[in-house]
Amino acid sequence: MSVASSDVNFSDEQMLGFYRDMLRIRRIEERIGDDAKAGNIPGAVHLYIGQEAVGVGFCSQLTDDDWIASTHRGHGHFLAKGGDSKLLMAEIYGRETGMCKGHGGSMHVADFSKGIIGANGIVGAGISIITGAAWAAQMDGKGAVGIAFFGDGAANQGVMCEALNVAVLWKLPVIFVCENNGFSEFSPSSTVTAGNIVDRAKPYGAAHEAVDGNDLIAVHQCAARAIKHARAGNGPSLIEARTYRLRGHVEAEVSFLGSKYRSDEEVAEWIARDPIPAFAKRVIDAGQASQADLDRIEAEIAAEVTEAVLFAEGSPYPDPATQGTNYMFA
Amino acid sequence: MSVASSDVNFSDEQMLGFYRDMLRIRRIEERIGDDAKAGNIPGAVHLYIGQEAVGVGFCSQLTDDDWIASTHRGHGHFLAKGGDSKLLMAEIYGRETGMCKGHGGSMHVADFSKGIIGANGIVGAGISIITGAAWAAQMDGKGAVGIAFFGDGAANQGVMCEALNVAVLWKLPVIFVCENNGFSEFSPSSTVTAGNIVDRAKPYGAAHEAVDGNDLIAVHQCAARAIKHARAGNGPSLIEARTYRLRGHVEAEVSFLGSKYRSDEEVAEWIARDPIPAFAKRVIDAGQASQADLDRIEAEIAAEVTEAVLFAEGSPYPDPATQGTNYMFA
Amino acid sequence: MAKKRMIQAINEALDGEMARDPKVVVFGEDVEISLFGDTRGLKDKHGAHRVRNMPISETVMSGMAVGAAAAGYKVVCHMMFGNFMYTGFDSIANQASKLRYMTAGQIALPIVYMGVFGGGRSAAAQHSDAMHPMIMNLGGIKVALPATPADAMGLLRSAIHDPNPVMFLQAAGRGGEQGEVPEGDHVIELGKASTVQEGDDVTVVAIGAMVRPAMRAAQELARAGIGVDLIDPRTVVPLDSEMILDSVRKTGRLVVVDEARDMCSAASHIAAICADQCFDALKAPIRRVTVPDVALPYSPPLEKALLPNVASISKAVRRLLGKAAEEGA
Amino acid sequence: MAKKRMIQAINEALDGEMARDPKVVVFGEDVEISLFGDTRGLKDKHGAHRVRNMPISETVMSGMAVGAAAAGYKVVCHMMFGNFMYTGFDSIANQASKLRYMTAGQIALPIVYMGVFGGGRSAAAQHSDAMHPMIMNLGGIKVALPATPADAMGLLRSAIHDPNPVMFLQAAGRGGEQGEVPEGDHVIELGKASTVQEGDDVTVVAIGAMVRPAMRAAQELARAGIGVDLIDPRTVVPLDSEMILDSVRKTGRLVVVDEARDMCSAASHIAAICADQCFDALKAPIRRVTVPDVALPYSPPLEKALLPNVASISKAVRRLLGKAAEEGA
Ligand SMILES: Cc1ncc(C[n+]2csc(CCOP(=O)(O)OP(=O)(O)O)c2C)c(N)n1
Ligand SMILES: Cc1ncc(C[n+]2csc(CCOP(=O)(O)OP(=O)(O)O)c2C)c(N)n1
Ligand SMILES: [Mg+2]
Ligand SMILES: [Mg+2]
Repeated sequence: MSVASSDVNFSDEQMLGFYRDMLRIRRIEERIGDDAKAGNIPGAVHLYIGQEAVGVGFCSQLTDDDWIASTHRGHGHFLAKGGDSKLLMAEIYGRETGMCKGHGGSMHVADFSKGIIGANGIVGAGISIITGAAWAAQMDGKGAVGIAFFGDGAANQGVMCEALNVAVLWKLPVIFVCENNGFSEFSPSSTVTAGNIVDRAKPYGAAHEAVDGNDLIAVHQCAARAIKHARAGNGPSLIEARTYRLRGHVEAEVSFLGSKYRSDEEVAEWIARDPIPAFAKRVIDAGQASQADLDRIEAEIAAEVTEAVLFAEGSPYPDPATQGTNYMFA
Repeated sequence: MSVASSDVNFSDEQMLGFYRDMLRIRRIEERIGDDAKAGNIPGAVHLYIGQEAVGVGFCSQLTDDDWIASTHRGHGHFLAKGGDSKLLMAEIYGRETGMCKGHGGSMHVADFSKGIIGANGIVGAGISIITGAAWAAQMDGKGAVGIAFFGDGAANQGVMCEALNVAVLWKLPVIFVCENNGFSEFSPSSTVTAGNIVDRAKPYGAAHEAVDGNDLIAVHQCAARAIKHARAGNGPSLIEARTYRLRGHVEAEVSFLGSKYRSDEEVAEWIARDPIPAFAKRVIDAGQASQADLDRIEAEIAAEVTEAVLFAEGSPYPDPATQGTNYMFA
Repeated sequence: MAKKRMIQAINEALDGEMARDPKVVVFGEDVEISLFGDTRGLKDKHGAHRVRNMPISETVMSGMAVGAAAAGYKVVCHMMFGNFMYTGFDSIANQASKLRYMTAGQIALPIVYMGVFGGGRSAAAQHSDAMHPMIMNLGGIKVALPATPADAMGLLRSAIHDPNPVMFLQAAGRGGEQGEVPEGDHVIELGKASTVQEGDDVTVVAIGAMVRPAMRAAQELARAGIGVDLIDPRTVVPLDSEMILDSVRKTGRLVVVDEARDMCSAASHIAAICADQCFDALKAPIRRVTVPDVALPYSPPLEKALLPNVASISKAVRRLLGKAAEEGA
Repeated sequence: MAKKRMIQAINEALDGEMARDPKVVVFGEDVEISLFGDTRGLKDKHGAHRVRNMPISETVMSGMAVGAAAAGYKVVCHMMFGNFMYTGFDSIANQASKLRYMTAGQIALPIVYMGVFGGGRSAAAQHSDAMHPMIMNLGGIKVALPATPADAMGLLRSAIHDPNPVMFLQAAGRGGEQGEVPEGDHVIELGKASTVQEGDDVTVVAIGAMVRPAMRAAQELARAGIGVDLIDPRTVVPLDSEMILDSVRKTGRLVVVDEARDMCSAASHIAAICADQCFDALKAPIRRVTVPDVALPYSPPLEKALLPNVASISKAVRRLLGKAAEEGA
């Protein structure tokens, strides 16, 4: 059976796949959050929890030949684009077996073999990098696209406008996906962002669309349009996906912030709009899956999480005697 | 007698003043151009010839308390804002008596006592600096404004969008004046600039207006609105003034460019729309001045040019024994 | 004197200067709530017009500092992590450092660019640079790197008073460090080094966060009978080369400890000054204890091994004195 | 061999590499018409997709180089004047220099950032920086500074072949300089210095545009009976410190000539290496002939006085050899 959601029919399998992809990010990150609180993880950790529908909506339509660039909040994109959870976890644990052999950590997880240019510690940096990758894709001529995920805060970096301009002029196959979660760190968007971000595409003549970032189907359809537009050689799109991060900006924030920057009510409101339970309900209501199906997925993911953590915990730290100065130059 | 030009009446004296201000820039710069060709001027020289109506239209409504920031093409703004031609010329000649004692040269003429933050060798740099000066003006609370003049090429620097955003949020008394002369160096705008620059204000909700940059009266009226808007505490404006540079991007270009980047016809078309003869005709046609008046102004300016050049030529170079390392720190 | 944490000393310096001089303003990303705590509470005390949150727009931000300073304000521009300076680097490198010079001294530019620098907390490559050498090479920006809460307060006050751009670099993760801070208007002149400890055998110059491990190393070396003259330059622009040279003339030996990557580091420069200006006094090679020329790694053991520490400083000193054998190295 | 101008050598290197390898692409502001002439004609020969004019948007530009290189292209990113690098500095300092390291070598980043550097033409402060020391301190970017047309061609070819980011810095105003260039595929390995002239009395290391005045000084000094071992490192990352050390071990004396501002210059670093690694061979202080720590001025006599030149190099050498009296200084 399949659900018709404004023109698009997804098979049961696809729907369950979306659910799995989102839940997988959620559970892995919940565990990362717990581990961070327990002091098992060095460095800062920024979780994607609450925003999973955006990453999954887009990445589920990409292949390894397509490129994505991500942000400081990059685990979700890494996983959605096919990144390995063991390698991710080991990296965040700073281990030798990590995706970047412990050299990068949470803010730098990347897997170039899967088209994951990587998380980035510099807000907005992925925008220019993906524009270059999209230029490469255009020259390759095989229809690959580049997608930069970035936040509403990052949209205030001038580079976004520079990129829109050049991408329109060169008709680059690139999609700028702004995940507007309402905050730049602790500053509410209204205090640091004038107007609607999606409108910033207009003066350049770039395609643009705003979408409910907590509605996987809506995101998926919007992504499909933008990807098609890009693959067809019609140039860039700017997508603004409205969403919310259900966790802190950074996991440690409660320990160092002197005051609150958002109300419990606001958080509660958005918990009520959590993309994952909403999607579960939708799948079940449509009869595309049973609770047992979802439970099975839950169990599979729990096993994956455990395996990833065991892998990470069981892995050695990189040995300073042989590592640490190897990779500056090829 | 006065001419009514869409709501605004300018006295004969004002009209002659505008004419004088534009012609003064023109004649001084023509001389600078000649001197550059003759090899009397070190470094690169970028002339404002053809764009005078923009600088004069805005600066004629400012006081020394208002700030302007300019570009590599900055002599016109310097003069329009009340800069001294002798000090300008001596600076461009690299002399001790120059406005910056020969330390800055053509691309760095500044007179802070007159609110001239200065020309700038970095395309787009004045935009952020003027935003800061406008913030200062806002804190001072005396109604002063800041104006950044910059080119169409500079409008592709992301800093313009960053500045629009913060200026709208903070309601800064700042005016971003883009002088669109159709070229970024040798690249025609259409090849490097997507869409209309003036539209880039829209997503931020900034006031904006496009104006014929070769029509002094139109510029003046547009400037009046933007300045009033700023002084009243209503925030920033983006103005796009369409104009043309009648000279090369840089005076030396004929000697090093291998090919042409614009047609003789195009140049001829714009010579026909030269703002200064057009304005002269308008003043005379309206009976606000006689040819004799204009001739007198011409003669006065010729005298000023001669005086400035004599001053510059007669001035010593700064003495390396006592100059050159003095001004890094206050 | 009272014991204070580094971050509190910085906060009090800002608070005190804002109270004293209405022209002092503070802006940056999240300076209202304050990530590090250094600007916390300032908005409530000094008003929303003088303490302003910026959008994430370093390019316009660093330039706004230049414009507001040129127009008469004393601007504290908080860059958060020093690495974010690169994002707004034009206004630092082409404007703030040059504008006064290019205009033959027409203006003063009282700007303090603040930021956290250096490694040690698994912040990884893009949050761990020690960028003071790069700023030193620009020439027009003073650079302060306080090693103690007292110095943080005193240097920051001077930086705010200074008519020139000053880069005030706080060592990453050292905000909680306690130290005695003099009461009242504690000010430390920019360009005056401090002798942390006197000794006759070797001069150790340690910069910023490196002062603490160097102190420990000096104490350890003292027990082995090695007298370390330990100097903390406190600012590297201006650099108190006289104090360093005097010390090296006394000891004849120099080790420079710097958290920067080695190539063109402050350590290189201090070594070069001494190799030039007090060559005759030198009894031994000049050693640098610096960070290898890599972007810092995330994994704690890797990062730790790359940063100078008590052991590597001690070792460098012992080797210089030909006492390598004693430590079994 | 054929006599060629520097700019022609660069142009031919680009042309040759584009012809050899379809993955080589060139972009930057006005690279089609080409301000300096180095990229002139490439578009007509190699196509509009491989030679592209950029809007004035250095921030996205320097980052596009990273993305396109990560995605498999060999990217030549022309920054025009080196000072404009600062405008797009994040992608150079936080990305290009670190991305390979942070990802444990997952990618190569074959990027050549090109730009004109240094003074001498009254281009004033914002067009005259010598930024190689800053890039050296970043650690992850190679830096080539050719002094002759032959080296320009050979180093640029190697830079394009190199899997790492390379900063290729052309000396301002030296494009017209003529020199013999070998025929065929002339390549010079990055990291190999060249001995410009041999001598036994003093080692002079001269970088980039400083090689020419250093050569003249060496010739002049030869007439006075002073033998200069003149070394041009050609690249400062990697730095051929072995060749420099060997020379200093032979001569016992070192003068480093660098067009950078003095603080944390390449000169400082080379001096520091020698003060560390060949101390015992040193017979005299190590001297630096550099630019004072100022933004360069516009006025020709001022600028000239601040840049190293034949006289200042000669003088430094003579003083080192205690022959100051002879030259009446
Ligand atoms: C250039 C730069 N400036 C500032 C920061 C510090 N910082 C890290 S995350 C962040 C907020 C980002 O907000 P947004 O882009 O909306 O992403 P979100 O965290 O909401 O996902 C800031 C300011 C940074 N990492 N890089
Ligand atoms: C950051 C930076 N990039 C590039 C340049 C080189 N450059 C000087 S002028 C110019 C073109 C500027 O075009 P526009 O802003 O339209 O001003 P116009 O010259 O037309 O007045 C360029 C690219 C520069 N000076 N600064
Ligand atoms: Mg956000
Ligand atoms: Mg233009």
